[in-house]
Amino acid sequence: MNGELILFFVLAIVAISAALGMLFSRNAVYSALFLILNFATVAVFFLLLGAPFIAMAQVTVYAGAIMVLFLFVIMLLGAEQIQHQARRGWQRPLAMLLTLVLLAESAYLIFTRSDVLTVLQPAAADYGSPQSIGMLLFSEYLLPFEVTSILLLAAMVGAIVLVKEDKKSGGQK
Amino acid sequence: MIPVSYYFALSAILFSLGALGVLIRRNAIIIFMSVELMLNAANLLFVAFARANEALSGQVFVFFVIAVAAAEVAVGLALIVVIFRNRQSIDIDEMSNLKG
Amino acid sequence: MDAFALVPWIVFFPLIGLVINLAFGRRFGERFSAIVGTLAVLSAFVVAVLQFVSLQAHPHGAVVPLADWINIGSLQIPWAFNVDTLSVTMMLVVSGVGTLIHIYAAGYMHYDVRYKEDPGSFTRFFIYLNLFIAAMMILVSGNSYLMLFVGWEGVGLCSFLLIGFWYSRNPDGSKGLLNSQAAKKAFVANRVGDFGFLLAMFLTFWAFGSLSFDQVLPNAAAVDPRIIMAITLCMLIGVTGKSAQLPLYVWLPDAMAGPTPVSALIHAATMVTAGVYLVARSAPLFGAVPEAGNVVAIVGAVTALFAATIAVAQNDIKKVLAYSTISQLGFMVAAVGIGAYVAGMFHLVTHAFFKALLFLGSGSVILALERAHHPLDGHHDEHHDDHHDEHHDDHHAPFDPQDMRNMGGLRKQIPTTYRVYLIGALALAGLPPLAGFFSKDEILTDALHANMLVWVLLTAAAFLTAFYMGRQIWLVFFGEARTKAAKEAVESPSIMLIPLGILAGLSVFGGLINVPVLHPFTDWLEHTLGHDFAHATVFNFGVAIFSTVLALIAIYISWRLYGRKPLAAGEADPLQQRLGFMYKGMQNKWWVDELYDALIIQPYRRLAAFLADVVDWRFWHDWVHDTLIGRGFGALARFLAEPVDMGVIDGISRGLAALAKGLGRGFSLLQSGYVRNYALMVFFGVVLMIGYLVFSS
Amino acid sequence: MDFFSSADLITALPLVFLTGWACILLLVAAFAGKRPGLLPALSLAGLLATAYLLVSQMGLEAEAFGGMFVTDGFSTFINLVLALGGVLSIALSYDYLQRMGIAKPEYYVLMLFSLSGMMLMASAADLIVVFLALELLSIPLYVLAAIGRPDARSEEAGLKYFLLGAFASGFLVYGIALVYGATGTTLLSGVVAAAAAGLEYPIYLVLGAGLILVGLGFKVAAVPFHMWTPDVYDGSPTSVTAFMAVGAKAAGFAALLRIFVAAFPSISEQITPVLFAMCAATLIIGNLLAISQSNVKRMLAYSSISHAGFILMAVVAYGNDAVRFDVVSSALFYLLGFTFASFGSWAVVMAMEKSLGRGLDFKDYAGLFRRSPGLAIAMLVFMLSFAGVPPTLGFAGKFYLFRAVLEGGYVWLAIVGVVASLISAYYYLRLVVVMFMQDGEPEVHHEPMLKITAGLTAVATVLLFIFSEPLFAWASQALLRIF
Amino acid sequence: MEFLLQPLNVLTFSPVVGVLVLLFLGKRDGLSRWVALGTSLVTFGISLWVLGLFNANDPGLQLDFAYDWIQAASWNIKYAMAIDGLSILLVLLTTFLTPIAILSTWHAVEERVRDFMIFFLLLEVGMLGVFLAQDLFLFYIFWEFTLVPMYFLIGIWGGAQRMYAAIKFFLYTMAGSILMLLAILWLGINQGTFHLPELLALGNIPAQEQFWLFLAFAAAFAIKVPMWPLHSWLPDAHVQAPTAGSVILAGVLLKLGTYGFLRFNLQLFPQAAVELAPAMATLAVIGIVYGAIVSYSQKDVKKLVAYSSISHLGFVMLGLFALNAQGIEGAILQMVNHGISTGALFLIVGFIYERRHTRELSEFGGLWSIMPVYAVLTLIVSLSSMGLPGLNGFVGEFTILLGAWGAGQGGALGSIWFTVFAALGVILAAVYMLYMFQKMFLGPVTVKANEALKDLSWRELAIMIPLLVLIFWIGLYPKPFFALMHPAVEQLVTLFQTAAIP
Repeated sequence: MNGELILFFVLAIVAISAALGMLFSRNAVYSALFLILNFATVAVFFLLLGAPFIAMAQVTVYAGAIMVLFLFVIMLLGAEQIQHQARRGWQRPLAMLLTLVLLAESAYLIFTRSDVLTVLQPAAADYGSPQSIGMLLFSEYLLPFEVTSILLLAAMVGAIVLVKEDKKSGGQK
Repeated sequence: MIPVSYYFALSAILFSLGALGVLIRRNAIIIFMSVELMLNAANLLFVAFARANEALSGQVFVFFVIAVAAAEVAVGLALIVVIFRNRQSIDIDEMSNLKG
Repeated sequence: MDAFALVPWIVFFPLIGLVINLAFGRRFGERFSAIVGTLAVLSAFVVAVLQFVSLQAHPHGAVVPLADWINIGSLQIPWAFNVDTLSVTMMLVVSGVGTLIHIYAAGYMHYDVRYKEDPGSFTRFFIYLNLFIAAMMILVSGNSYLMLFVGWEGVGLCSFLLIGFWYSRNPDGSKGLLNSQAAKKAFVANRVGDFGFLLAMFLTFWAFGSLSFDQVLPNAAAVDPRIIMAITLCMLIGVTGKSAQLPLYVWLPDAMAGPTPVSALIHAATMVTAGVYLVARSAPLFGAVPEAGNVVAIVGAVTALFAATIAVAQNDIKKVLAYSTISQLGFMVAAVGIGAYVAGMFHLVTHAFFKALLFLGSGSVILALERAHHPLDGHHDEHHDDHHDEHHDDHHAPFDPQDMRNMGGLRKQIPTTYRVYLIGALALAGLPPLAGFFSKDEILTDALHANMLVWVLLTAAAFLTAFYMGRQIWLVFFGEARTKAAKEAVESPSIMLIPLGILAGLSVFGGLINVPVLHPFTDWLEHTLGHDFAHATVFNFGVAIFSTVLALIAIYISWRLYGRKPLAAGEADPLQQRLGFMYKGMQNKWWVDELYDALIIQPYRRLAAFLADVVDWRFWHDWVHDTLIGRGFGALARFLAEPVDMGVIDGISRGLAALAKGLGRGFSLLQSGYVRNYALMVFFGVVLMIGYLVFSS
Repeated sequence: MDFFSSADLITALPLVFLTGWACILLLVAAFAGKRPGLLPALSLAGLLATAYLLVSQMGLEAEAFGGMFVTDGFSTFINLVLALGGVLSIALSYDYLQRMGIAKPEYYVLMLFSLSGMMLMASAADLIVVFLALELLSIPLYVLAAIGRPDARSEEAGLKYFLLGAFASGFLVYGIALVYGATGTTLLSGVVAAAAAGLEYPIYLVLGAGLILVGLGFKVAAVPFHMWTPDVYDGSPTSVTAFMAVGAKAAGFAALLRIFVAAFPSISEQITPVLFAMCAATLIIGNLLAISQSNVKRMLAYSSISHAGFILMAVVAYGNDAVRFDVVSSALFYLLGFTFASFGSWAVVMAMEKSLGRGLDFKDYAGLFRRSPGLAIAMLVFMLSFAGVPPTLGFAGKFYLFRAVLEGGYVWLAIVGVVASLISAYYYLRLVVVMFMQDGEPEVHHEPMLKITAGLTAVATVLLFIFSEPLFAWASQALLRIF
Repeated sequence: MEFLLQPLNVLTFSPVVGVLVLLFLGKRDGLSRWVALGTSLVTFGISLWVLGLFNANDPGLQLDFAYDWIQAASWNIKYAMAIDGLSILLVLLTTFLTPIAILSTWHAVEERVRDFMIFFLLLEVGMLGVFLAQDLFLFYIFWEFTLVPMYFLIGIWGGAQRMYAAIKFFLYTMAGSILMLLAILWLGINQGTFHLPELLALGNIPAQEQFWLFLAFAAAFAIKVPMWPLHSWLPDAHVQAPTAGSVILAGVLLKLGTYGFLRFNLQLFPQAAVELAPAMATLAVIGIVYGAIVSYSQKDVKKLVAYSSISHLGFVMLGLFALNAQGIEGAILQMVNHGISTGALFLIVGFIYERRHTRELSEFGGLWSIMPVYAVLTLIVSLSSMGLPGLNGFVGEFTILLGAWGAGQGGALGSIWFTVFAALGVILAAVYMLYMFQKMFLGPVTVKANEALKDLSWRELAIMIPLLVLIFWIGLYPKPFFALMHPAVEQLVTLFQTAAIP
């Protein structure tokens, strides 16, 4: 067992724990923080996999900007907690059961079919560098890139349309 | 070195946990965060496969997923805010007037 | 030059009469209707006579085609008439007796419609009668089984119409459904017979390739006897229906609900003999399988005796005659069954004379009582208004002018009727030298040669015949009047008496047409039937004397019982204590009607009700379609009327309906409005699918 | 390598134009949004121009942007249907929004953005583009569904749609990742090539295809991914419902057909049973649930689920090379018929809607035939078309669909379809019963655009059936590019 | 132009002209009635013209035409129509009954007269189309199209439970039709054409496929006929439908089913027809007996007549599946007979319903004395319905039974017992018909409300007289009717012997 593998397991345990933490925290703020931890851990994985640019984006955009926005909204609404009401009691156990089934299916798949899947070899030097990604974005992936820009524009318009106070219904808070 | 199947297993676990979050939480924001976790698991898989295939396209895809996630967050949070304004609650179980 | 081409007119004349009466009868009144109706039949009679005359020159007759009818491939059935000695015999009887009865009816119905307070019905009566004559003529003159069947059903229809002539009444004159019930019974019973006839026709067609007499009958030898056996037995079913034989005879007594001329014409002289005609006509078929003939003969003989026993204990003057008719039809059927076709036909003819006479005579008696019971206002005669007076109805409802217990001593009041009636009775009893003697004797003689059992049965029946006719004569015409009406009975008008007289004459001399030794009738029919089926019977003195003596003994016994000490008003029938249970059985017609009611009619009704209400409606319509299919989806309910009681299947239906409802509710329960539930459903689908994909590939 | 040229732009010209036009309208909305009729008019103009460009592209078959974008008969057909849908949506929206008091200039802009996404779906030949297009069509729809705010129903619809949509796209992304893992590419042509060359781990491709099916199945509202549909259709303003009922479905099926027919025929053996089960479940459950509805909008929502099931019937046979073209054409033809009837019926619903969410019950339609025979007869035509009764386009669509199914050899599926259309006839007829045979005093808004739309779509539904030869010809030539 | 002037096109679509006139007429009730009546009479006239053009000696299709309709996507669908001996009588029956039915609505339909007439004329178009179409696709369209107007006729102008009945009618019929649609598609795909003559010319459908296709077609037709046990929609539809609707429903719409069997099941799948003839005959015979028994127990006159239809159409089915000339010709004639007799019976029920607004048997009794003309007409029609010789019903029933017997002795049916039990139906018919007649017309008048009833008006007589003329005509001289169909049936039967019995 080499160092990299140990690192992988440690990080994996952290990531999974963080995910579980997010899942089961009563307080939404803690959930968000756990999720940030998870994202950060995944960013390390990205680094391990030779994707520094993506790791950067993960930390700045995801863990940074997006999660801050989440925290902001949680604070803004004061909606950290929801009164506990035991409604629809079968939903939770059923969901867990199904999740377990899904995991069992994945395990079956992994252990019976894919345990010999490619062992990753050290990558080329400029693999995953910002330059190479950038080149790709503006050449091969021009169309998705442009679509993304429109998508963001549309989302922006949508967000504004939703939140903008109507003059007619100005009486509302 | 680490086999890709390890990454696959990890991403599968994270994805499942994300899905579980959607299923068991009532707080709309946390549900939303769980969805982000699912997307993140997919991203992990992409990057791992990209590495296995020695191709960059997987990483590019992750980039787009992150951008889309950002867009979704913008709209999603706006929706949640608007609804909170109206109802003073983001318990999605309370939003079950449309049914049948 | 022969008149065969005229034969279609025996059908057309009555039809023309019918149409004229239908169009103008009501407007021009009774006299017009009666004249038109009678002339129509008379014209037919004239045509029949012309045929008779033509046949003297061309004794083998002719087939007169009129038009095509049903032509499909090998099935070729034209409207065609068959003129031969057999059919012309029937034509003469039908139109001859028919004419007389029309004349009689003109008088009889004049009164009857007034007693029933519906003068407008007079025309209707003649329309029906003409229709009947037309149908009967088709029956006897058709050249194929199918055309015969047209007439066969046609006369059945007329029988229905005429039995139900007083459709709003009971036989005793009160308001009710019984007459129409009787009419319906007649039609249905006949239909049962027709069912057999139809099957016989199908068999015939597919065996012979045709239904025409001239193509079927000569080829009887070429066809498998088993098929002919089947044909003849199926025909027998038809015969038992139409000619009122066991077991389908039950309609005929009830048919007396019709006006008396109808009973005379249809239910004594003509229609009911159609079965005999059919067998005679099919002689080559019956002749080819003697076993079938035996069955026919036994049926006829048993019927003869059976009906005679019932006739003994009847109190209704027409019922006695009705059972007598069944009995006499049994004689004829037995005769044709044993192969004595001529004897059967001979008896048919003479029976037509004397039984028509007896019925018409009984009509005269009934009318006499009726007129005495509530004399009609002369003023009312011409301008009767339709005003119904219920009290009036109720007032004379209990008086039954047909009940012999209400009569007695009538020979003084209505002497002419008495005389002709006596002639008819004696002819029926078979006393020489009246018509009945010869014909019955010929049957008995033939039976003695052919089948001992038949002979015994028929002889016993003959004995009873003489007895009950004697009983009737004593009860009706002798002794003292048992009611006021009987005391004041009025003789019928001459328009009724003249036909009676003519018939009386025929009853006396009718036997001469086949008088022994000369047997002209046998020779006459031989042209058609051929020598095999129409050979002269040697007169057997032993049989003749034996039967005559028996008849005399029977009359004597009847005198001992009824003549010597006449029945007093309200007194029980002297046979009652002597025969005990037997008498009760006879009086109640051996409970056959009740038996049929219990075995067939009620079960059928219950079956129909069960199928209709439970199986078809509640189960199939309501439960399967509405509950199971409809409500299972949870929505049809609102379009349903009140939920219907589920009856026997209530329990099951509730269980299944609940299950189906639960299913529908289950689905919409999933659609709960909760996002997490929806997501769970999505997730569930994913897990299921991945499971499948992982484990299947 | 040259990844971009003017040729690319020309190939994608209608889409580029429409997107550009949407951006321009955004500016117009910002600066001249006060004039209420302006934006809808401009949107209409833009859509008509797009349609013109699409028509001029008929017969063109070309790739652009490195094979990520394809213009072929298939995409042109779908895009024209979408453009038609857009035109009808906008025609229906204007008066309705005014009446409901929720008119906003951005509404039209969002609609055009969403339409761009839909059109991109039809042309996308790369899974990344499919994903982005899906999001581009969805995100404006989330907003549009909630545009009736502060109406609680509209907000609820928006949030439900959003959360579940995001959830489903998670599966889609994961599926794409698996496909990528199996084949090393997201280009459809690359997938085909990789599959042809032999895959090391085909199970990843199968699973990926399955998860993609989940994501797209959600969009087209296939059971068991359908549950958002009735609630969202019900809660959204009806003009939005009309738009998404046709647009999202058409776009979803466009992607489904293109991806599966073009890229996944090699794994049809594994996928077909899944599709079969999905299709049968959709047919049965969609119809069963529609029966118990008392609200017309919900009934139509469930009915749109069942129509998804019908179209899926064709998709089931996608793996059979011999019938591949009939699969695509019959689905396209059915979509076209569905578009007319769907918009027509929504127009009638809008004419009957009193205020947001009110006046939608069956009982509100009682006596419509007496009150407004034209609308009632139009609705009758749509219901008959939905139920597949001649002489309507819906019948021709079913006819074609069943043919594809039978050609594919799925007799049992056809029988399920038969039973389903029978059940569907029941609830469509119920509405007819209410309109024609019950008495009532319905409230009808006689807005010209609604009536014209209803009338024109009704006439088209019948006439296009009688003279359906050119439509059949067009659909059967709307070939999908096969790599 | 040539297309428009095709006689059969003119015939089929002439009612549409009336529909257009009515559309522009506005809500003038009186005028609407006259326009509809005029249109239907003109259509009848056109059908007579077609009869004039028809050559009775030609066993094949006549006045036929086929235009390409949908050729795209290798559909090969044609717009094809033709008339032949199998269909001409039914076409005439349709055009004959429609004006009669319209005339019967004169006072019965007071509400929304114009709409009623529009639906009625559209119904006629549909029915004519079904009889004339020679392309399976076109046939199916007309077939389904007839549902819609009838659905409204029942649903809008029907009785208290009209909506339930209308929906049931529609769903039931559609249930069968869709299976037929699948079979049609199968044929179209595998044979490459929907054009009936071409399909017949190809005629190489394997026996196994024939079997299933036969069943799929039969599902549609058996429901329409209706054959036992698929009859449950019929009493509802009949009882709830307005009189004119019942007349057309019984008179023509049910014949669509039997005609379908004749035209498609027998012609296209002769082997399966031979194979399945005993099974079909079994159902037919059960229907005959069952319908007759159930009729007897009805308390509602209209329901009684409705159930009697099940029995009568059982005869038709039995005749068809005798698969010989007598049976089939009898069956075709019986279709016409049933149209006339049962149509007349429904009219009769309608007359009394208009007067008394009830159809309960117990509400009547003794009507003969009050309405003698009505009574006599009813009697004649009842007798025709129960198959009295000399009237039309007998000719049909007799030839059917005769044919079935022949088929039982050495033909397709294999047993004479079918005929024996079917002939039992003849007895039972008398039972229920006479029961009805007795309950309505005989006996004393028991209900006060009946005493003031008026006898038939001239208009009502005018409706009945043409029917009566036909009742007698067919009963006494059916030759012209047989002559029209004989060559075609003969050809059909030889087709069986050569194609089906190897």
